Amino acid sequence: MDIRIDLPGLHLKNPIMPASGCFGFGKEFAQFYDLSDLGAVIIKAATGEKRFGNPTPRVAETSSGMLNAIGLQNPGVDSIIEIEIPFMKGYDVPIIANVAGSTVEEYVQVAEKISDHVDAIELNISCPNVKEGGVQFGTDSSLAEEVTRLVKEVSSVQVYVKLSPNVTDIVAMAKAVEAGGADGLSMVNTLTGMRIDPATRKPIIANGTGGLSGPAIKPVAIRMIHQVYQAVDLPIIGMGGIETTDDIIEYLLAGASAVAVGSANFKNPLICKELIDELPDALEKYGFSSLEEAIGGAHDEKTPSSLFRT
Amino acid sequence: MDIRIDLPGLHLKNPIMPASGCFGFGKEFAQFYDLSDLGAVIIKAATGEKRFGNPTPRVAETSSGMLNAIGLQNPGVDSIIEIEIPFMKGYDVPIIANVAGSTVEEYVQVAEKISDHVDAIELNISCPNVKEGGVQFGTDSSLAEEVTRLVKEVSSVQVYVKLSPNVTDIVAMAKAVEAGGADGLSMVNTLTGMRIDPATRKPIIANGTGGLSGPAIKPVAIRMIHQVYQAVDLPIIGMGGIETTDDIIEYLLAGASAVAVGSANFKNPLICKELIDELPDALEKYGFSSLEEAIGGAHDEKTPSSLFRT
Amino acid sequence: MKVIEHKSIARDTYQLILKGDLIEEVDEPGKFVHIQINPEFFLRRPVSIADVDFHEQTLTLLYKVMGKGTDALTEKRVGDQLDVLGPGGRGFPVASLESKHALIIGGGIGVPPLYYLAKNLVERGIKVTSVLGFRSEADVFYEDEFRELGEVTVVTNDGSYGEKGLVTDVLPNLEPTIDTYFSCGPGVMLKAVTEHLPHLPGYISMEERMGCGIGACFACVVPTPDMDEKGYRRICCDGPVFKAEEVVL
Amino acid sequence: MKVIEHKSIARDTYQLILKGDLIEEVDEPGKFVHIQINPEFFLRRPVSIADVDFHEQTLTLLYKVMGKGTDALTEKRVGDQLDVLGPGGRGFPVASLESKHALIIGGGIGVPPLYYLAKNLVERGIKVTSVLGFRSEADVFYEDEFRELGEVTVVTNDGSYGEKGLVTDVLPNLEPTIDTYFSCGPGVMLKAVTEHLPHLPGYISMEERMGCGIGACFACVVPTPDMDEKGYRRICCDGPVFKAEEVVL
Ligand SMILES: Cc1cc2nc3c(=O)[nH]c(=O)nc-3n(C[C@H](O)[C@H](O)[C@H](O)COP(=O)(O)OP(=O)(O)OC[C@H]3O[C@@H](n4cnc5c(N)ncnc54)[C@H](O)[C@@H]3O)c2cc1C
Ligand SMILES: Cc1cc2nc3c(=O)[nH]c(=O)nc-3n(C[C@H](O)[C@H](O)[C@H](O)COP(=O)(O)OP(=O)(O)OC[C@H]3O[C@@H](n4cnc5c(N)ncnc54)[C@H](O)[C@@H]3O)c2cc1C
Ligand SMILES: Cc1cc2nc3c(=O)[nH]c(=O)nc-3n(C[C@H](O)[C@H](O)[C@H](O)COP(=O)(O)O)c2cc1C
Ligand SMILES: Cc1cc2nc3c(=O)[nH]c(=O)nc-3n(C[C@H](O)[C@H](O)[C@H](O)COP(=O)(O)O)c2cc1C
Ligand code: FES
Ligand code: FES
Repeated sequence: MDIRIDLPGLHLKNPIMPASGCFGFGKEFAQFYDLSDLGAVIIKAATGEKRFGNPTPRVAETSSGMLNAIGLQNPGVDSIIEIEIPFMKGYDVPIIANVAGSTVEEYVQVAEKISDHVDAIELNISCPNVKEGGVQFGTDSSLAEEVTRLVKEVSSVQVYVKLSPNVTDIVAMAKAVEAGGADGLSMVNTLTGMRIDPATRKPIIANGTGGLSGPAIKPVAIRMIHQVYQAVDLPIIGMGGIETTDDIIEYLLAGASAVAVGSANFKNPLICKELIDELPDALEKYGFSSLEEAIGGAHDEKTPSSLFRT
Repeated sequence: MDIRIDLPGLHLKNPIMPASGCFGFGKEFAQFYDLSDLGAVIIKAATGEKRFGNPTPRVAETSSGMLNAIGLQNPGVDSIIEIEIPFMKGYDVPIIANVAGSTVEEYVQVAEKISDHVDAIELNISCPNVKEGGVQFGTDSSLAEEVTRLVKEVSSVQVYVKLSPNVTDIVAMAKAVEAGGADGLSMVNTLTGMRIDPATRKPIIANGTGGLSGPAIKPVAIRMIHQVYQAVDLPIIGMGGIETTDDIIEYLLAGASAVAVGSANFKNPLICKELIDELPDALEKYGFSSLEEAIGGAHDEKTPSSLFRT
Repeated sequence: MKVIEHKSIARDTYQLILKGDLIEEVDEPGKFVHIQINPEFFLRRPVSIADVDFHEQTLTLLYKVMGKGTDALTEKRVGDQLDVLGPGGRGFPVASLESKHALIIGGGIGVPPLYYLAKNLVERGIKVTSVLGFRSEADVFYEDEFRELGEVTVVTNDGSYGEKGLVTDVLPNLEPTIDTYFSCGPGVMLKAVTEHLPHLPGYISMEERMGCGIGACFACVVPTPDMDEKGYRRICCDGPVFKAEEVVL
Repeated sequence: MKVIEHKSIARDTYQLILKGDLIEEVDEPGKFVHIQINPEFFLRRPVSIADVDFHEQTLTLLYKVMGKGTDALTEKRVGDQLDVLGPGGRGFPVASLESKHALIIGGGIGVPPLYYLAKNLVERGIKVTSVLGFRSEADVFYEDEFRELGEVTVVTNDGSYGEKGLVTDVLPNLEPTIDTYFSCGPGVMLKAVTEHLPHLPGYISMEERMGCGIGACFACVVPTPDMDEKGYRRICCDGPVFKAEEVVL
């Protein structure tokens, strides 16, 4: 089965890509498989200047998931353009730059610089792990709209806005960034969480809170994509806890046109490659004749499911 | 170790109680152990009239959790007062009534009727599984404040308001119900989620969305309690994914004064009893000399934890 | 409970024999156990009791791989312990039956509870005629076991074995002495069966996704006809066996 | 990899021998493997390679039960398969060392990687003196194995075995011929050790909670002194072994 898919500004060989922050700038995974096999690569967040990020511990395990508070550690946008992106360009794969910042100006500056070197931008207005910027842009719809509009103005490539699930009304956020001119959505970033160690009596993560990822959050992500798909007319890159082709099909049915795999790369560095290889058969097994048939498929029939045994 | 704890209007033998909707009206669990051993019992939601609830399937399994959309099925407040509460009164255990409704009037009516027959009210402004009422009271702070105030006016017992985690700003919600006169908080209800079956292409739960409970949501609940404990001066009953005494201690450290165990009762009907028996030793193991020492303990020291190996 | 025997008996279908005191409480056919397959699964899986051997202290489960949980169950080896809750629910009221000739209609993995039922009926001197429906030849199981208890008609959807069609296709050919029927299978089948046999008293065993499995969570309700005061039944504790007219299919 | 041997060697401490081709890539001591203990755990657990037998195609891990993951690891039986990624990281640069007499300082469960290091050093004709610190007598392991490679001082915090105190308490007594030190243990111990031996070149092996274990997620960073351009090192791929002055403890 043909699993190519076109999204605004992106021609994907397949709908599967690694999620930002879970794949660095590709180098480490290039030891495991050919990055050209991927649908795209979403690289680690870029900020205006180099950032060291948060103190350690930065990760903690949770039930069916993990918390992280890396704090946007990255070498800064100039260094990414000079050193990291050229490495990625050695592969035949679209590059999506994850753009972050503490101020609107920083977002705009980073987007302007990096957009000439990549195929699309993922505007990260949803990072819960930095004290300034990040998540507040993702939880206030007028801020979200504004930063989207300003980044769109300067970007030479299409802009996908990455939404935070830590909101009361995800549809309002999606509509705001649509109004701001977003070309697509990326859903979702991590849910803010905390773990406390009974022995030390303190949060395990030095930052206190961290972002929850993994299968634990999948039902929330699926619900939000299902809601947003009905309300806005933008393509969605779905993510949150993807580990199997069944998970991918669930995201497609909810309304995602492509998916990103995040923390599962830590369990199995080959996961993206394996899922790409398995997806056509998986779609066929469930009777899909094309990838498009799956996208938004849960919205086609309205009757509730019921149990049959045979 | 003495694990008794006093909360407004409640003298608890221990800080452990079953969560609303996961324990019916106690009858089924009375076959497994003596309900008088419990800290309290939070009974199933009561509404003004009998409700059948949602179509089935009403539950779906998720990674480290489950979705439910029971839809507040209950025999109605009068029948609960006549038939269910008298059964519970046969035990020496405080009864907390979970009060739900579609309108402010219904909340007030139910609270007024039931408060004379129970030891406290848990005001459920956070049920995500009914089309009307429920969650919107829990996501709009002025509605939350209003319904709290009106229920407080008619209730003859203390009112704990059960908060929804499906909000951008949990602290604002907590402050709103504090302003409305709440005597305590119950945190948290379920996160709204969805699962889609790749075979049927439709949501597994007939209602579409359901409430996510279980260990998957624990990091979110812990984070919210940690935030709210710092911001408001109300005792908190913590819940979400509790399965072990370590989980309970984590909730206490975050700021809960007591805890409720929900869906874990389905895995192991003896869980509450077992946790009550194990808690004193567990607290001692971690060097606590009293239950009080654990409550809010994560807020006492501000230095980040770090790893030591011995 | 301890795994005593575990083998495949048909396509994706397994027979699992478990030992433990829980069996003492199996007082009628049609009850189920609630299985914690392993810690990876948040919910237990309900499986009907297909047979009981009080002498050996064992019970038999027959299950089909339908998803991840039942798939993981196949990995249990003889000697392993399995976390089993039960027996749950109300079964077939064999003790109070007024029947001389019972018709048993099973569909696919709905067949298991009917086997222990049939054994009980025969023990009580009730004649048993069975109709067992399966998708295809490879899915057929327990035909011989049922044949020891009475006459059996096997029906397969594709005609690869026995009669071709649905269980309801052979109902018109059955003996007129039949005075009660018992059925378990897919919802659509139960509906068709009750509609075909409106003149006979019937008992059906239902299934639904469960939370607690003991009556506390209201996950497993089925609506009742309008005149019923309560308006619902819980499959896990009021059922899984109901009188055909007691619930709305 | 396949479990070949698994036994307790001290309080809560186990020796696990695994077989598989992964060992071909263990080119220096100090590397680690990243273990998926079972599907219940979302993250892998890093464990140092304590020994390698290229002939038998096995590697030895020594681990202590510190939480749920290591506790679950104890349940693996001989013959079981274990999902192991690695070998990861950069180890001790034995090939390029200019040393005649090495001091090894291990604390608790930091001892394991130092054993394979010590074997390598001795093979290269370097004299090895070891100081091994443990909490108490019951925690001591691999003393004899180290003694075969050179002089060993065991220190216990409570004095129940060997010298009483901390590893740093015995450092002043050591021979002056020592020209390099190698240390692994708790962060506080590493800090104390480097402060005690500022005049000697030293290598330390560090640990931190990991996400990916391969350098992609930046969970495991440690800051570097101010003059360093990059500002950080990743323990999983730039380390776990660093020159003592390369990182800020
Ligand atoms: C009273 C009762 C008796 C049963 N007896 C038998 C039996 O004897 N043999 C047999 O093979 N099967 C029986 N079933 C069906 C069996 O419970 C399901 O096939 C099984 O739960 C599927 O689990 P899974 O993990 O493989 O599937 P998944 O689809 O992965 O399961 C996901 C969730 O849905 C639930 N679920 C899925 N299908 C069903 C279903 N048909 N009924 C109830 N819950 C379901 C699961 O329990 C689980 O919680 C019975 C069900 C009930 C309610
Ligand atoms: C490079 C390296 C080499 C190591 N070598 C050994 C060894 O040879 N023998 C040994 O016994 N231990 C070793 N450790 C420590 C070992 O990884 C932890 O003790 C183990 O991960 C604890 O897991 P747990 O599930 O039992 O504890 P939990 O506290 O339940 O683990 C929760 C999470 O925290 C992580 N974590 C907890 N403690 C540590 C720690 N000290 N270091 C890193 N992650 C941690 C776990 O990996 C897991 O993700 C090493 C650690 C590192 C980084
Ligand atoms: C260690 C780690 C680092 C991350 N860093 C970023 C980041 O820099 N920018 C971003 O937009 N999302 C970041 N994320 C979020 C992921 O891209 C993804 O949205 C989230 O983890 C959910 O997907 P998953 O459950 O598959 O991991 C990070 C996630 C993890 C686990
Ligand atoms: C089946 C089910 C029914 C529930 N019904 C109610 C309810 O009626 N009222 C309410 O306030 N919360 C209800 N809850 C939410 C629980 O009380 C609890 O807040 C939530 O499940 C989180 O706890 P847990 O993870 O321990 O289950 C229900 C939860 C479940 C799983
Ligand atoms: S499964 Fe809980 S009431 Fe039936
Ligand atoms: S653990 Fe991911 S970079 Fe080291």
